[in-house]
Amino acid sequence: MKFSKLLATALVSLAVVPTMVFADELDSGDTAWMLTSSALVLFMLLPGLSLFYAGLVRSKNVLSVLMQCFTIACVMSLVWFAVGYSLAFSGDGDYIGNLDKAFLAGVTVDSMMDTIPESVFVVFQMTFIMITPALFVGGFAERMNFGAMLIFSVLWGLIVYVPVTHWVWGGGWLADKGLLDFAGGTVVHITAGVSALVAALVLGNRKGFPQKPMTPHSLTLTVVGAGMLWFGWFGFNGGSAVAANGGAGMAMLVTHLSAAAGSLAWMTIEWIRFRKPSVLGIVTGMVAGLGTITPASGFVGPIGGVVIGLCGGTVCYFATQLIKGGLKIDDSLDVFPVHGVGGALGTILVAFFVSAAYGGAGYAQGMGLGSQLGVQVLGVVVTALYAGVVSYILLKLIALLTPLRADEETEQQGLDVAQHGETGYNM
Amino acid sequence: MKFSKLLATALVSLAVVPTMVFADELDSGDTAWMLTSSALVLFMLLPGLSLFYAGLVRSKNVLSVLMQCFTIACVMSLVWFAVGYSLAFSGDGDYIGNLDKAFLAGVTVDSMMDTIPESVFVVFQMTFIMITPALFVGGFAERMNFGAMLIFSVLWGLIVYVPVTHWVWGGGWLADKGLLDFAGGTVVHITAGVSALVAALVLGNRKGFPQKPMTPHSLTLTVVGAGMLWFGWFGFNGGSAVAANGGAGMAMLVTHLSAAAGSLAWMTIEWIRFRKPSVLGIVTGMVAGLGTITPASGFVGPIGGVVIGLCGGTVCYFATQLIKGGLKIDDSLDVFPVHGVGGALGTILVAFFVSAAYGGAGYAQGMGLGSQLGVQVLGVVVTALYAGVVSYILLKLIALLTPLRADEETEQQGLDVAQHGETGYNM
Amino acid sequence: MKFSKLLATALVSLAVVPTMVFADELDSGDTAWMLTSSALVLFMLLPGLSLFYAGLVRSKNVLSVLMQCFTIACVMSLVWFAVGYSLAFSGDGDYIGNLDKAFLAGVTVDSMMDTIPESVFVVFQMTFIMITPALFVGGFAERMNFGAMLIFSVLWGLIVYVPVTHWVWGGGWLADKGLLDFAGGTVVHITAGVSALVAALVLGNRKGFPQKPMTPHSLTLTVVGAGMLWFGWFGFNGGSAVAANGGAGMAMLVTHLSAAAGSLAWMTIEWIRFRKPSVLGIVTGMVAGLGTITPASGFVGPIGGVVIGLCGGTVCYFATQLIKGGLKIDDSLDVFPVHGVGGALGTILVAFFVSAAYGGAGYAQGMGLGSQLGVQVLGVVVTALYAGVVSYILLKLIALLTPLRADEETEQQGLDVAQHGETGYNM
Amino acid sequence: MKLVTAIIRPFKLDDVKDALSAIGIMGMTVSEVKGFGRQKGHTEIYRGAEYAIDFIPKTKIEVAVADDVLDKVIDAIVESAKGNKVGDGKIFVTALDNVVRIRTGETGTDAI
Amino acid sequence: MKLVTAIIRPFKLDDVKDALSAIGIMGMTVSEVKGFGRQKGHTEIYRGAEYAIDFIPKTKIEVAVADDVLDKVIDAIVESAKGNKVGDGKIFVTALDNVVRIRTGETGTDAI
Amino acid sequence: MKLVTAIIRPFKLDDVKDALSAIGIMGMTVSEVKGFGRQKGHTEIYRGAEYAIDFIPKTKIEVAVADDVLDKVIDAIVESAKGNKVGDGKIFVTALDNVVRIRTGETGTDAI
Ligand SMILES: Nc1ncnc2c1ncn2[C@@H]1O[C@H](COP(=O)(O)OP(=O)(O)O)[C@@H](O)[C@H]1O
Ligand SMILES: Nc1ncnc2c1ncn2[C@@H]1O[C@H](COP(=O)(O)OP(=O)(O)O)[C@@H](O)[C@H]1O
Ligand SMILES: Nc1ncnc2c1ncn2[C@@H]1O[C@H](COP(=O)(O)OP(=O)(O)O)[C@@H](O)[C@H]1O
Repeated sequence: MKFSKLLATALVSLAVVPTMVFADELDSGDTAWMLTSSALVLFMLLPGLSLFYAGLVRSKNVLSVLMQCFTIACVMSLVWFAVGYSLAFSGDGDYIGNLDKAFLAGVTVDSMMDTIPESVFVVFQMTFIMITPALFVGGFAERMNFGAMLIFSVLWGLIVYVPVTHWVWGGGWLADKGLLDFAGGTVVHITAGVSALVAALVLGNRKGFPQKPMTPHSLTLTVVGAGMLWFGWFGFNGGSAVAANGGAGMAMLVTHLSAAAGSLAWMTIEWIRFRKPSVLGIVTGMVAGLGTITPASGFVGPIGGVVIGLCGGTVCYFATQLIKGGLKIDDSLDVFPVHGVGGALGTILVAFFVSAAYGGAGYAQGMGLGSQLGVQVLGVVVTALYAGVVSYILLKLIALLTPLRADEETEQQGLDVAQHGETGYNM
Repeated sequence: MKFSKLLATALVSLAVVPTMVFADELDSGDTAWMLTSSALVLFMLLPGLSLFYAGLVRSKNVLSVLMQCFTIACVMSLVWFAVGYSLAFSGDGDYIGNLDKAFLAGVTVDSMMDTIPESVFVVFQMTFIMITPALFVGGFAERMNFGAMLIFSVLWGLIVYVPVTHWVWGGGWLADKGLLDFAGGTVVHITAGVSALVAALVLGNRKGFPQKPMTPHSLTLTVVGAGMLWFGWFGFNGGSAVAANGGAGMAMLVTHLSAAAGSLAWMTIEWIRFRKPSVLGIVTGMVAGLGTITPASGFVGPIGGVVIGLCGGTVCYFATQLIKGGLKIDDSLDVFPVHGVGGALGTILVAFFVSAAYGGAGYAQGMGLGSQLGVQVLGVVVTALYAGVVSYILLKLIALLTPLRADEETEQQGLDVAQHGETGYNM
Repeated sequence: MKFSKLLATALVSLAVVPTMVFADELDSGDTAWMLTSSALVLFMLLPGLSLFYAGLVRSKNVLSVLMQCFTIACVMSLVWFAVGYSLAFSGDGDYIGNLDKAFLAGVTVDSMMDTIPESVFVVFQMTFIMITPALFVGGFAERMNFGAMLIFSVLWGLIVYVPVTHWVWGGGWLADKGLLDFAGGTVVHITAGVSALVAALVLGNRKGFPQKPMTPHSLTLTVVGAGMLWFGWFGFNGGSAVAANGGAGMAMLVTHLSAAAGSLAWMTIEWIRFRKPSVLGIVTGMVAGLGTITPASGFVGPIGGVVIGLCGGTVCYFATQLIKGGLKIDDSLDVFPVHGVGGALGTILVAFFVSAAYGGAGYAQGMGLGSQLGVQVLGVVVTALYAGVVSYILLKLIALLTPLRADEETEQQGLDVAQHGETGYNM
Repeated sequence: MKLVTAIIRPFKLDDVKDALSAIGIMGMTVSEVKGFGRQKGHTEIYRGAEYAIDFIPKTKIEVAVADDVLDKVIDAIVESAKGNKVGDGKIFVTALDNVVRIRTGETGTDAI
Repeated sequence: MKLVTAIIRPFKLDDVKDALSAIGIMGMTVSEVKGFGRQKGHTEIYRGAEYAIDFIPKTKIEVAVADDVLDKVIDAIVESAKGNKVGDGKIFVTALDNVVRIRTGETGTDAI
Repeated sequence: MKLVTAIIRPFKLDDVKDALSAIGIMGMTVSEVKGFGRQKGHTEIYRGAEYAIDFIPKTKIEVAVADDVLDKVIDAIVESAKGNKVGDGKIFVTALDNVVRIRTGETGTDAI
């Protein structure tokens, strides 16, 4: 197995990770951190992201969003167990791995992955395939049929997420080109963001959008979810160092700074425009900051973290205005403008801030700003196009089998009662 | 001190834990993981379990459930400090430990427990005695007097939890027989589940049960609690390896897979039966999957994890129908059918899936399927009977002192106002 | 850089931390724990503390409290990045550090701080400057203008928090005197508590206080926040050992015991006085127990932990009655009587319970009860006075620029709609 | 036609609904209200501060009925909502000038 | 003067409000209620136990109007709230003895 | 007997309740409503999208009174609820045909 993510890290910051040279000898500290990181990323999704989203919908749909996130989490875990892990991380193919580790064959208590048990690596990466499709739930919230959603997620996981992971982190062609994506700017945020946009377009706007206000039913929940996301993101980015070392520490530091900077950027814009800085605004800026730093987190220094966060908060703000206000596309919870745009922006900004001149880890041998930028743009464009086209085809095919969209009465009554037979609140 | 839990682990998977041979030398990685695991199990209870339960009751009783869980957590901590830890883990008795470490005498900053400070081991195990009685709160929710509940919990902790812990993990007779219970199928889930059932029977059904619907007042809270439980369970099971190694990693992996499989099993049954998969269903399946894998988590491989989860979700589903729908017993939050049944099922399934043939750690020397199964069944039966009989006697004795059940007016008004002088929501 | 906090720890418990002699060599276990601790302290604030507070206010102000905490978190992160860290921890000054590390200059992926990467130390300490001013939000809740609040927090961070941190933990004059403050009795709790009181006095009571009941809008949220605080506090105190060793373990153990004891103390008083133990009471006792043990947590043994918790719960209870009921000061969420009084009490109690006679770490060389007590009292008095006086001056100066207090209509309508343009709930 | 408005204890709602159904009343409208009256409220205590909460949760039922069934309806409500304790509630009867069924435009007793 | 009370489907509120504004009605009072009638409710299932939920969320609108606009108001509500399905709701009309504007003390139609 | 229904600002509730108690009114029923009228609402902004929220939280008080105290009651409410700003609210008076106390079966003014 080639593991190009670590490879890339190693290339650009060789001195950082001295323990790695003793590959295949267990380091209990690295293991402790990766066990923790896995738990953190799980938490980022359940309850984190699911709450963040649930607060934003109307109360008649609160459970449907929680249910979608929860079910995706479960199903993708089994997809990963069955073939996902193997196809992503086993084998040397340029485009896809092999099935040698299907059903986690050969993953025993003794299997190692550098300094940590392979079981831990499997869980850590599993949390990534769980959260990525859960992100796009925000694009079609409040109107997609549960069954169709589930089929879409599974196929998407297999056809979009797994290959892209292989390309970028599993030793595939983008890894070979030297794409820098520390924790998932392309693999996670671009793929999810673009697919959310496509799904929103294919399904159409919610009835009444944009004339009728569809205000969040509980921003309290959303803010709670936001705090959990920030917390969990430490595992997402910090854990992507796959070790408890200076690389993990710096990833955590820049992640934190970018979250803070993104938050304040968004808040400041609102303050200037409306004189009313809002809590939904600041937490959205936080997600923008976090999404934008994700691909960069292992490669840049503190100043890079702050600047990337400021860019993320600002650019995602205007992207949100454009998609919803300008183009009237009902990407209901703004997945594309925040995750898609943030992920792309961050992936591109890496090319600048990896430079040692800005406190970054420095370019890999043979790379410079121009060449790195080229690779980064290539990564952004290819993953965005691939995710978008495949999502479109999948949705159109699934629509032949089963209606994608809940019928009008269901939408009116709310998905909770109509599709899940329960209500969020009985006060 | 004999510490048979580790012993059992060591027997069945000796090669896994090479660091353990340097017992009594501190390993900072193991310590880091155990510090984290302790925090995770605390979180699993507060706010995790308490929220999970609180969402399921009517809003007039939401605080009473939170209060019961919180108070149990505090009181059991001091019980553990005073005599619990010592009686469970100090001394060689077959049935009970000794009082050498009462009030944590001798637990200093330098005391070690294998590779971690003993202080950390004390906290980690303390979180277990906190959560176990909190589990049975679900059996008598919405109707038990707070004072009686507290007396019951303390006595139960001393007379049920502490001895059983000694039997299974503290070097007692069940440990000697070779019972495999990695993280508490017998010690935690069977004892709590059976006691909940007994308490539900002794107290009687809530007024109006089962004719009047008593629907959850906030499934949102319940789902949040569920996510926290999943997250915290990584510490519960993963921490039971008492090290950051392949054993912990595999425990986390199978725990995760079982949770996912249990969730999907329950959801699928609902989908087939009612065409409405529910979020309460899926999270209940998750708890079933987690409870069922608990005793097995350090002994089985990934396939074992998936199969155990599927069994847990399915069997606990039908057990729930039987107890409430069939027998009309108001085990209000279904503690027995989920935890009791799940814990027993998992304890028995270990006998199969520990087999190396299924990717498990392999039988201990001199053990085979038959002999192991015999021990497991013995463990299940004895702990269930013991917990049930003692709970019954305790409740009957306490009833002589103080009424177990809130009077009718209190039940009608809700325990929050009547017993705690406050209300959950003032919107 | 002198790092007197570690120094103090080292002095009193030299044998505990053998790994520290290899200073500047990375220990992955210590690093794993400090990465985790940083995440825990972040979580303690977002969502922990912010939820704890949000539940206590009326629903029309729920978002304002969340917003204040969130914004403070972000802004203080950048303050720390820009100059805070450097002024606190770089340089040998008695009263303030230097600007050598402004903008984290020189904090690279390889910088070490004893056995952990400096980046991790920066993040860990950053979470402290984030949470401290967020604590005093409770003093002026439901009535302070957002802009004024923000200016106050930033200046307070620079003029109060950063210097005091330098005095106590950064090698300043209080460190030199031998003040024992493990995790922030003076630095965090006294400064925040006193400043909350001063702010409450300067701003004046909420309109209608104390005649009109202003009951918590959602104690459910508050209890959730409380559980998160307990969980996060393990990182706060346990992480202050800056290592994964017996010191961290003991800090966690005594922190836990003190939380439990404080909770039960408060609950018992309520039970006796009103026959209605309340969940708000027990969680407030928990915060009191946690605040009180904070300065002591690395220095005392288990019995010290329990006694300190009991004292904390009891003394803070009566302090709360005095401030609000007696003096009619609208320190709205009781920050001073819980944090200020608890922090002071704990700082003083250390002088007793550090004694080896009570299972503590023992007095530093040349210190005894009397001398230690003198230093502790000095620390309490000086930090309290300093924070109080500076806060008063700052507020008076800011008032010249912009009104501190929301106008009457805004207060009536609620800050959420008036200042942030959004509402907490749309059910 | 009359509009019968009953303020009852919340937990009696199901009983009242059943009693009305039993005498052929097919429709009603229910809302949650807070009542203040002879029944005394309760005390809440927050961090030691006691507050008297005067308002008590009650349920309000509105039923439009034809004149001829008015007495039967009142009796049914009284019987099913009675607990013989202060706070059982009140019934208010007002005259209805008209009733319209939105779906069909029917008016008067046909619309009930 | 009359008090017009309409029970409608919640999602029709905006339409009704617009229709009333269109005919010059400047004020109304709205509340959330639960309705019980010919429209059947739904089923909720919790851990396998099915519960029939009879009560359906409805919105109640109260509008005080002068006698001369009563019919226009009723028509406006009927038109805007109609969906031609069972459960569209009802309108109740009661006589108002008086209306007072608190701010000014005006009474009668001036106060509406 | 009359039913007096007042729509007031929520924060005036305690004052109104006290004013009514002061003139011997022992009971009332309160609910939360949303009002629409001359008082303008507010704007909420979610991720840059501005929404005008027309409906304003109001409190509705219903008091059944004997005819002879009607004027005193109206005056008490007007005095205590007045803030001299648009949106202070309205009082509606309707005739009550009957009042029944559920507990005792008493009717008419005895039941109030
Ligand atoms: N004069 C009144 N006007 C309106 N509602 C009233 C009046 N008096 C009582 N109520 C309502 O009836 C409820 C019960 O009244 P209360 O005086 O407590 O007991 P009882 O119904 O036994 O006389 C009150 O909570 C209130 O909602
Ligand atoms: N007799 C009645 N008294 C009061 N409210 C009624 C009555 N009948 C119906 N309602 C209200 O009107 C709503 C609609 O009535 P329903 O019988 O379901 O349909 P429709 O309006 O088409 O006849 C009900 O949900 C209920 O709120
Ligand atoms: N015609 C009406 N019918 C029913 N309620 C009304 C009517 N007009 C006003 N209201 C209620 O009275 C409240 C106050 O009315 P508004 O026109 O804002 O101010 P004012 O009471 O000063 O005239 C409104 O919010 C609404 O609840």
